[in-house]
Amino acid sequence: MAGTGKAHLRPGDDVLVTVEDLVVEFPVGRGRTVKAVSGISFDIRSGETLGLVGESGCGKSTSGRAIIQLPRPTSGSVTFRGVDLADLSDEEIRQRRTHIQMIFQDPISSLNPRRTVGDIVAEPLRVWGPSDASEQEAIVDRMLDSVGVDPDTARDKRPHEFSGGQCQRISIARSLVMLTNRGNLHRSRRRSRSSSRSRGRGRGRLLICDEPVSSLDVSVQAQILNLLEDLKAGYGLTMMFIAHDLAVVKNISDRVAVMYLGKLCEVADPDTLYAEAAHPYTDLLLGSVPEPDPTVEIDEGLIEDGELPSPSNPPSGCRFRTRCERVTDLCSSEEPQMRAVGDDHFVACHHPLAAVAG
Amino acid sequence: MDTAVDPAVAARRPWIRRFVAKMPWVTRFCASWLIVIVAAAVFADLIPGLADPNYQGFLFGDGATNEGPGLSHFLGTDNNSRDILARIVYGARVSLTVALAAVFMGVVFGGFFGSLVGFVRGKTDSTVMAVVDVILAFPGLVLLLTVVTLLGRRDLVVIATVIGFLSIPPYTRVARANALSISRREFVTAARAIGTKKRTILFREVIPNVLPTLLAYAMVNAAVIILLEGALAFLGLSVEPPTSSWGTMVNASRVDLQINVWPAIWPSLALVFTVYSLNNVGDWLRRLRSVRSAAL
Amino acid sequence: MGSFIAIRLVRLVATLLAVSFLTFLLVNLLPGDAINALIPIEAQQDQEYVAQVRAEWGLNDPMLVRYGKWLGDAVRGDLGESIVTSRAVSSEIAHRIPVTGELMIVTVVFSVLMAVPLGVMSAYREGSRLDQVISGGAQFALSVPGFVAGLLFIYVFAMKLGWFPATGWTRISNSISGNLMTVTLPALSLSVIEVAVYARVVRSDLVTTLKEDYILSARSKGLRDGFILFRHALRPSSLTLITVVGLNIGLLLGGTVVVEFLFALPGLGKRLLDAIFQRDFMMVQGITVFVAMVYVVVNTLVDLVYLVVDPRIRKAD
Amino acid sequence: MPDNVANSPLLEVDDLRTTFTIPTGDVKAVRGVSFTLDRGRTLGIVGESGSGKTVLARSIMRLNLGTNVTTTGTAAFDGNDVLTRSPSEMRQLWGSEMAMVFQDPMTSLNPLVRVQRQVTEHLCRHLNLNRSEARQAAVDLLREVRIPDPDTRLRSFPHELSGGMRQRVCIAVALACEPSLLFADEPTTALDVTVQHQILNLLSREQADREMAMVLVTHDLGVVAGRTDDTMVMYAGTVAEYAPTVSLFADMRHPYSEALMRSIPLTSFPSHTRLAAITGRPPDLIDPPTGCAFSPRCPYVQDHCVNEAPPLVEIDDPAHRLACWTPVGSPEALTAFEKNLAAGLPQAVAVDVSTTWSPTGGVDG
Repeated sequence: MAGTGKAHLRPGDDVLVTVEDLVVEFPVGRGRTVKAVSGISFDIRSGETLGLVGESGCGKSTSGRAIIQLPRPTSGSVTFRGVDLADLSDEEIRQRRTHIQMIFQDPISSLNPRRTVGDIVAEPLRVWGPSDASEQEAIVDRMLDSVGVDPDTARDKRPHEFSGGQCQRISIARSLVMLTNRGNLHRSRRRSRSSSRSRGRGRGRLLICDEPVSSLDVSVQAQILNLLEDLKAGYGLTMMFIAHDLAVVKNISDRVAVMYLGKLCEVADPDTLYAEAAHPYTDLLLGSVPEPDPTVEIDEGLIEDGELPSPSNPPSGCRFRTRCERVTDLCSSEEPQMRAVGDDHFVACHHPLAAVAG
Repeated sequence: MDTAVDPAVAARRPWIRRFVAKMPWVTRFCASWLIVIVAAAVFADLIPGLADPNYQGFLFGDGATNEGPGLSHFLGTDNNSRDILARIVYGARVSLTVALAAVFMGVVFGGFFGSLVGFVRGKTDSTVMAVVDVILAFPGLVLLLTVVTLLGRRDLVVIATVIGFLSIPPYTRVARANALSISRREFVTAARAIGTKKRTILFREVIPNVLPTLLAYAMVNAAVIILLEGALAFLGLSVEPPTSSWGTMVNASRVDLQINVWPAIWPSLALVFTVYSLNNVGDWLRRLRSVRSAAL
Repeated sequence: MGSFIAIRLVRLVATLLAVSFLTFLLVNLLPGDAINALIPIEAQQDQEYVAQVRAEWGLNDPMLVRYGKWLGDAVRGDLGESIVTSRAVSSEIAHRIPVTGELMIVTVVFSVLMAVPLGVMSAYREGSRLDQVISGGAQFALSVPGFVAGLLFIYVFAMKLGWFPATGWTRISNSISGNLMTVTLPALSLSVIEVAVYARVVRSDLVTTLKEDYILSARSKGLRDGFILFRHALRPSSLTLITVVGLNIGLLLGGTVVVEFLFALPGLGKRLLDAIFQRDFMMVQGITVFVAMVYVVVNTLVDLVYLVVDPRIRKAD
Repeated sequence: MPDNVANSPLLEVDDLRTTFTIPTGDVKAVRGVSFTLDRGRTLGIVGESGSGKTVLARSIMRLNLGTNVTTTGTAAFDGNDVLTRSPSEMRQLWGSEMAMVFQDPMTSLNPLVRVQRQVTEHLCRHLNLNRSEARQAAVDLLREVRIPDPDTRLRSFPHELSGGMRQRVCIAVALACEPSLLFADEPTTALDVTVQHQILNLLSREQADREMAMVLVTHDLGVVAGRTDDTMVMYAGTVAEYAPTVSLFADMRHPYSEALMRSIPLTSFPSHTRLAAITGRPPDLIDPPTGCAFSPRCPYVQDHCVNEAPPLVEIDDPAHRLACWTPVGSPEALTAFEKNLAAGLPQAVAVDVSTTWSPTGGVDG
């Protein structure tokens, strides 16, 4: 694994985002850097939900943030609606933010504690219009209502008066105000006319969800997951769903990518991936999920420590080789490339658990 | 500590009343004292029956020096037969002006620079903080002594400006530390993701969250500044006589300490109690904030 | 770890340079011509004499040149000579360090010894009557400046009770008991605020530490409270205390000026004051730079102490 | 007495109540919990945040700090009530008889103290070992919890270890004096899923090897399944359902247990399976409802539920206990649900997965 390669990228006009060879480095002091993401590629079709799953420190959140260019990636391209965001100036990026939004893991931290809910949700309108106050209020009310928050009681309250689940709804409402704003539609139409090349490419709006339910209780988690599914259908959104919980990712995604230590391991549709994992790491992850069913046999053998190597000094070749049972010499000398093992099922492994197609 | 009563504040009375209801009685007392002392300093000229602070009665055969507390002079007179109460009231002007100047310059300039560099980070940050560190490397009073002396002039404006200028660095530090952690919060990232301009983020998202901490710090800092001005005055290096200042009064009282302790006691009490009130109310505000943030 | 120390040292030198330059700038640029200190105003009518003195003191050279000269001398320990007494500034400083140094050391040691137990008791019994008394007392003590405390002590212990001398200093080399008599009241006056500051730091830090999971974990192991308090909790809190003591040295240096003035002690602060009144700019400059240097060095030492006590910082290197 | 000690339960908790007094009122965190735990058995306590599961564990351990906590009821450990013991008597129990593993291994080890001292300090106290004996014991312990190269690790500071390693150290600390009862309070919540699996396996194995009783506190139904003998589901400070784990998962009778189960996505479900979310929020514990605490969110709610709190009683299987007037699957529950659905009660509507959503007027508030 640790795979580079782009075999899993799809051609076609309906691809909204294509990320190629994405690298994100962070400074760790004294001029040294650590690669949080080291060369991954993936794409998302319009109307699709891509699930990005992996353990902490694998670079999944960083990948999500690289798409909205916060911060800008070190290298690689992020092509959104046919335009490479890396080529754009800060101001051009800012203009494009109307089409890409993000919701965060900590719902309370993602709302300014000193502003009212109405004010927070109306913020995108202040930046992008319409500037008419009553029009703004109507939009805010409609959005709060559609995420299941009563606008009349919520509008004048501050975030700390709400529970985590409620705050997450409010922050979703803020993103929706942005993505569904008619003023934006207008503006973007005008711009796409000027750059005719982007016209034929995928349309749609992207909502990046960075661990949106992992700080919530399970009952609230289900509410938010259902809400996201509803909103996606209702507004025709495209989503990227980043999480560490495999069951949650499977539930919401149309396609799942598994990440390990800054690299992609496996890409497939969720039902295939969970039924016939081809990468040993995917298999390990799936075997570790505690199933709420006492009749399921637990693999009691896994006791020894097997933890992430340091991302500042990753293993050569396949990055998973230090924890892999199927490791051979090839794994340390050569980095595996993405290749197909089935219909829309790709794996970056020298010794996959499933036969390689073609 | 907004003590002005304008209609907007009056409309929110119930809120203030609830606020006051939460205060322990000591804090209520301290807050009242602060209001009284501020009012007395502001309206000193209008207080009926308050003597002229510089009128030396004994020169005109009108009163003696070192009188004890009595009816004609409520708190007695000093060794120049000046009315102590009047001198304390006018002395409060010096202490409070200096404290206000320090808080104002600290919050406005220190708060702004600190928030700015904490938000943008990078080179601006290291440069500004290097300067701040150098200024902070001077022991406060020593630097103050040097600057005040070298300036030659020692009126209230000079003293207040110098002390105000020297309080910018500590506020910058406090503001920066706060802005750093606030800038890492996700609502700032969210604002950027919405496409809000950086300047707007600084003023709408960062600074409003830095301010409460800065104001709580300002209470405590005001107390320190009043002590500093007191020390400066005690050394004879604050505002030039005959303008009264609490520290100057304490210093002057030393000569006749054997004969009359009152001229030493009253300004000391005024100083100690004002500083204590600031500390007490400041601590209370901080406690209130920490409870509130813990509840988040 | 080695590079951590190296970085600290480079920063130390850089700060010292900046501080000395700033002082030089301050003393030389601010209104108030040094010539006023050299020649009485009345005598300044004689332009020729003024020009001669200016040349003699190098006052006509560009500022940077004068700074370079002064710095070159300063590095070799020569801070110039007093305009008023014509004695070497460095020897004047050296002569007065024992007084101020002793005063500060006694104050810091006494304050820490008082503050730690008070803070610990207060934090251990958070919210109790004892805590309220200690915290309230500390809040009050924080409001009593050195000169007020000093005057009170002089009035009570010197004038009324006659236990201690009101003013003056006996050097430790002359008489140990005499020295103790003269250091007690000034050090006590300085300690009032210091004890309060340190006790509050220890308390608030310890209150937070005692709520940490690792304290709970230590309790669940069945360790005694005293053991947990001193072996587990106090150590992180002591780091904060050391930092605050370091930062407070600046305040304390200011405090010694006041106390030396009040008790008429022949210390560095008193000398600075005198120099200020005499407009002895070489002396002011020398003492200010020296004091700033002490402050910067002490705080660099504090950083190094951190390095010894906190393993996380060692790792960060 | 001595001869039936071996047969008497190790831990017998009866009507335990814990209240925190805060400025705005009394938070009734635990409101009358009773259960027994036999030697060498494992009990899983499952609940969401605010259910009182952690407070319950800490109350039994007498580890709730502060002057604003009151605990009533009894918690008999080995036949003696721990709640009435003096602090010094508790110190004899802590570590040697009952031990605890905490949620966050990052914060539950002292960052300034080397691993060796943290593992050995209570060994010296409880078992009167000298330095070298304690060190040897520590090496053995670390080896037992599968920490490679224990000699080096003893000299490390906690921050030099990974999260999983630190939790292993915490487990070693807890196991050091061979306690007969171990509380594991969300021991894997802060860890990654693969590490969680290792740590749970380690705990299970140690528990079995040492014939030690274990209370596993968690929010995750998946963690208790297959790893505990009994499971107790807590809601708003009370016990909702308490049964042998196998029979609980086979037949969830409390509407809350059922709802909790139905709201979790499973890897065995096909993608995009609609989850049955629980509407609303847990009650305010300063002023909890007089009736069943779950009644405001329960799809089977009847008037009776709101007025009177159901007692925890045995149903069919004597080991399966339940606090509910309308157990799932009972005829009363079915009629109540039909009635609630017809009345448009949100919690009933939400369970009915066929509901559609429209952009205006959201669902499940």
